[in-house]
Amino acid sequence: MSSVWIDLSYLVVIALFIFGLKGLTHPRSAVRGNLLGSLAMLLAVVFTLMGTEQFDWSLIALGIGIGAVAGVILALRIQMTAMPQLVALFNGFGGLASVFVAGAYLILILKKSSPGSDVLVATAASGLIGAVTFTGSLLAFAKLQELKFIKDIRFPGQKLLNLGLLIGGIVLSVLLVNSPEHANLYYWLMVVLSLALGVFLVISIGGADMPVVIAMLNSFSGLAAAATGFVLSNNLLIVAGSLVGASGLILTQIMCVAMNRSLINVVFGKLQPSSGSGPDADVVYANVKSTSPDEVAIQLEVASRVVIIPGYGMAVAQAQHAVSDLSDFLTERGVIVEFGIHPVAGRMPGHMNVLLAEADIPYDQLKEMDEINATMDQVDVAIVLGANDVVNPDAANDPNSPIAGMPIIEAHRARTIVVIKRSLSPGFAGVPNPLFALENSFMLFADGRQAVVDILAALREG
Amino acid sequence: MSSVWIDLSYLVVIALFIFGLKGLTHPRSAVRGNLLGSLAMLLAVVFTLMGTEQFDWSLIALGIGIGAVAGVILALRIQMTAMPQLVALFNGFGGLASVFVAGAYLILILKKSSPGSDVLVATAASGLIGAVTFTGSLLAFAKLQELKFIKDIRFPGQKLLNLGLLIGGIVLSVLLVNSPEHANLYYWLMVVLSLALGVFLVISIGGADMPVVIAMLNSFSGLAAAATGFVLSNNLLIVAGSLVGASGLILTQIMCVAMNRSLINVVFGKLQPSSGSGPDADVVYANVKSTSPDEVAIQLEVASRVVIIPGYGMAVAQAQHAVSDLSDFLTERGVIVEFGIHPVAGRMPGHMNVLLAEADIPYDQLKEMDEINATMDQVDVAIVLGANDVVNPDAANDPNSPIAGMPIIEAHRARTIVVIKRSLSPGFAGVPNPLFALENSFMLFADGRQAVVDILAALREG
Amino acid sequence: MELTRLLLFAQETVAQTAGSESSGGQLMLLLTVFVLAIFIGFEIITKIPPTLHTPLMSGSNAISGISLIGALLTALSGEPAMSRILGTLAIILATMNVVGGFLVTHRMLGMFRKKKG
Amino acid sequence: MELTRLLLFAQETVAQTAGSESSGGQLMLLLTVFVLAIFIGFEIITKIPPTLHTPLMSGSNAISGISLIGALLTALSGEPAMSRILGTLAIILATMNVVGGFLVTHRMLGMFRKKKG
Ligand SMILES: NC(=O)c1ccc[n+]([C@@H]2O[C@H](COP(=O)([O-])OP(=O)(O)OC[C@H]3O[C@@H](n4cnc5c(N)ncnc54)[C@H](OP(=O)(O)O)[C@@H]3O)[C@@H](O)[C@H]2O)c1
Ligand SMILES: NC(=O)c1ccc[n+]([C@@H]2O[C@H](COP(=O)([O-])OP(=O)(O)OC[C@H]3O[C@@H](n4cnc5c(N)ncnc54)[C@H](OP(=O)(O)O)[C@@H]3O)[C@@H](O)[C@H]2O)c1
Repeated sequence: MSSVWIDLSYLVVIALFIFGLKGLTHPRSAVRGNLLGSLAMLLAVVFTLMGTEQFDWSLIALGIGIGAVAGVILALRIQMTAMPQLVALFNGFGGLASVFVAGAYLILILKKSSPGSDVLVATAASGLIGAVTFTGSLLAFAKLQELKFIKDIRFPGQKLLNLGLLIGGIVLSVLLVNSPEHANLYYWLMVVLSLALGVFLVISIGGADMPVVIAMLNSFSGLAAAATGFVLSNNLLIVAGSLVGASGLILTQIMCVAMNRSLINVVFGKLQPSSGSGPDADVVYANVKSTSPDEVAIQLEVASRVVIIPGYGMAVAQAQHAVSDLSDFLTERGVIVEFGIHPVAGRMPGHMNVLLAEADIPYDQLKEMDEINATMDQVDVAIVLGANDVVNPDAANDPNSPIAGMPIIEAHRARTIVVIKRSLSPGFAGVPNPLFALENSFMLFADGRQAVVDILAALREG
Repeated sequence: MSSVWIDLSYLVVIALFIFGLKGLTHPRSAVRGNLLGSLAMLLAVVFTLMGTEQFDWSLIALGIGIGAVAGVILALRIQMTAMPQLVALFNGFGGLASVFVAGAYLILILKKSSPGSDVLVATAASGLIGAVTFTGSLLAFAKLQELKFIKDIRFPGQKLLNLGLLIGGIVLSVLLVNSPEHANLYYWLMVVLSLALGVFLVISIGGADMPVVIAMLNSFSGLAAAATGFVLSNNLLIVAGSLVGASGLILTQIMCVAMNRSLINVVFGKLQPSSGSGPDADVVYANVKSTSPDEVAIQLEVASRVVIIPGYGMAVAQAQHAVSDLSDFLTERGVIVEFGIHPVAGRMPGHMNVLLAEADIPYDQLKEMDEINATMDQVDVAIVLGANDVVNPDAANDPNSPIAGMPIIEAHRARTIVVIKRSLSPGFAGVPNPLFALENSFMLFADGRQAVVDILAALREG
Repeated sequence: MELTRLLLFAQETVAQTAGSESSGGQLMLLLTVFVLAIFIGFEIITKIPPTLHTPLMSGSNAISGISLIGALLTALSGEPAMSRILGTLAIILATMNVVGGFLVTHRMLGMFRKKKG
Repeated sequence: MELTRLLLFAQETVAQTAGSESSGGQLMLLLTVFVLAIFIGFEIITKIPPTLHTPLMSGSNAISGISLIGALLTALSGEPAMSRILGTLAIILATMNVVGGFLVTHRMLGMFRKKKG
């Protein structure tokens, strides 16, 4: 196929990528958007291969074969709940691929001619960003997977070290551009520094902030691909890469806003520790009442309107199927059961939606925050299932709270509140929750799944 | 200044143009958007001039001087109501500029070397589109200005002639690309054909459809500029040109939808003539009652809520200042006076808003269609001032009407309707209006301005 | 349809100018720039209130006067006299389009400002 | 800030590679393409519901596996052995990113489909 047609087909591929990304931003078109994106990628590969006259099928086929099989296995075997870490892993692979492509191309052109400094700068950028993306993503994966040997590590001078590594990387980049005769050496040295930078950048960030970090690293991997595009003077790589780079950046920003934090704060700061200036837990929790599954069952028996507010604890306890049974049981008895979904409940955006959808909870029972808050006054029983920060009234009442300003699901406005969690220990933000000590609040201390199963059993008996 | 910096400053200019265009789409940012756009243009000129070492100031200064002075004079002296035609005129100039630039560059490169066929294709496209834009826009100007010697001309075989001219232009373009030795000749021949095409394309379109035509020609002039960009391999021209090309196309589409017509219908079709299949005017108007300014004044004296629905007739009669006085008078008397603005009332989008703003009518008295319709039942007197189609209930009731489906301002739901126009002759769509014959409708046959002045005088006396 | 015609055109030529271009080739990049800018144009003008149609039209019309830059470039490039004359004429026309266009848009938008009652 | 750094970088080199480029120069065009694509990216991801954050992240992550094309191009260009090996490794990694990414996004989106009660 003449390279002219490849050029033009690349234009089509670019348009498909844009339409695909556009599709992913609306619930109704998301599936089609994703398919368009994958079609675009397939076409890009086919056209690229058609563009080269003679090539060694074996290596290409081997590479694509191994990669595809591994990708399919990983994607199909992963648990729904483990998807964020898988995305992180894939993202890391993409970053490393950019490192290798830039490195390989560097060897190639150094053999042939002395490359222009623009190409060298792009190569360095590709390697640097790609390497940071790789180790950063791997660490994000490890943290989300809760691998034992990984801890949140903070040490004095960490920011300084990071700055040093970054400067080192940039200095090596400059050397690389200025003395192409040693370019290979400088390149791989720079990659090593950048790998370290990726590690130290992410190691101090708490597991719960990982979704934001992944969005950021995703943006990086896009920029790395764009840089590779500059290396190869390839318009397709530049466009697709910068699309991802820009949208990742915006997404990071949007997620930070939803959590009411700044990006700087996520990457460098730590959330207020629980011992901080906030209210004292002992004082707040002076009047907490606890309850039992049987008592909750009795309350539910006389209720006509129930709202279930799931949080991270439901994910930990894998209570979604049990809660689905409970909801079905109550619905059959004529009780109106709704779920109040907070946008940042859990540890990834849409976490609750995914879990509840997995348990086949009808879509129209899931209500967004504003919708559920509008009817909260008519609710007889609000069951807070492993949620904490997202129902903390202090977010609205206490301007000094670390979560001040975050909109919450106003469970406290329900007639009775039942809170299911294992202890009085705090949630992600590390602050005590006055909701638990309200007059009409009752704590059911138990694992989320077990508690729900027990309540259902009591209901069936009663 | 080194050309590298010019390159980079071009990128800034491109970004400014994008932000400028974006600004123009929201009421609050529109003024800033327009300023950003003009800043971008200024920078583009400055950077371009800085990029050339030695050049003949005199000609450049002369050109820019003449152009700027003429532009300023035209822009400042024009009446608010004549703005659409001025825009058409400017648009035509832009098109002709593209023709000249491509022609000049053609002479230039033919002297120096034999140009690639891509450049020649771009040159031809630039000339063709530019020339159509030029004469098309001039004709649109003439029609809107209602110049005496211009008529809507339709003759049999007109479409065939247009097709022939287009094919002729394309054939000449192909010749131009294939035999560069005669390129100049072919180019100017093609320009002549295209000039004729522009004339015959627009000459059959009614003056009232001109806003759509102007939007379309505006899109063309953008595409012509983009084509010039391909001729000169200039990224700035391509980006700015295609921005305008694409947005103009969308705007054309949006305007067609607002008027409930298709683009094909605007360019080639004609609206149903009044003698068509629609209801017969004599039948519809059998029971029309006419009224006098004094009677209207009496009705207004007892009204507590008045809506004024202006249309094209208000623009023709220049009645905006008179109506402003009337509105002030009534408001002082404690009457609630509102204006119901239909999106396509008049002959250009926003026509009524511009006129009423010119007459200093407070912004919050102007209500959009949906808003005014919501309160129409409580209205005591609806004054239809030179509007016709936009208050025609047949749009909703008669599916065969040429304006079927167009949303209207539902004046017929008011308690009393006063229609001010000179006769029973139809409006733009050429259909009779059953509103005029309603039980509670009264016609005040007079020039719009005079009628309002008389009503006000009667009110002052009474 | 103007657009597709232009694209078809371009495609033809690309096919004619032998297979010497790579995906980083200049024409290819110009086309990419063209396509991307079209996308941005479409993306930006999605929902725009009717009141702003006329100012948008006149503002974007002023932007299309960007051919002024083309006019400058040809007028600047000296020699043959004919091409300089054409260039200068183009400068006059394009400047009118630009200056007049932005100014008239500004005036128009001034009318839309909120006024006190 | 990553972005501005990159841009500054680019700017530097442009300055280094002497004044031989015109505004139609290749690097310039590549930069234009970059800037326009960034605009499109920003323009597209304006208002997106939180529920779609995770699928969007994973879908766009799959798109960033476009470096697969770069990997193919280097692996295809033959010789030195070292660069072919790196290229092939890059192919494996990028393919995993692409195939796995799109597939996992598809599965995820499947969960969001409306279900009967
Ligand atoms: N969604 C996102 O994208 C995202 C991303 C990053 C951070 N965040 C943050 O995460 C927080 C989410 O709020 P949230 O209310 O969902 O969670 P949370 O505030 O972190 O609280 C979770 C609660 O679940 C309980 N829990 C843990 N395991 C449990 C089990 N097996 N059974 C029952 N309960 C269990 C814990 O209490 P016990 O230990 O006493 O049981 C804990 O208090 C917000 O602060 C948000 O900003 C969200
Ligand atoms: N706004 C736009 O962008 C745009 C663009 C193109 C087309 N259009 C079309 O234009 C029409 C606009 O509707 P419209 O209701 O505003 O106008 P219209 O339907 O055209 O009716 C205007 C009426 O004003 C009367 N009139 C004319 N001169 C007058 C004067 N000096 N004093 C008093 N009355 C006078 C005419 O009746 P007499 O002759 O009896 O006085 C005529 O019936 C729609 O069909 C729309 O689709 C709008």
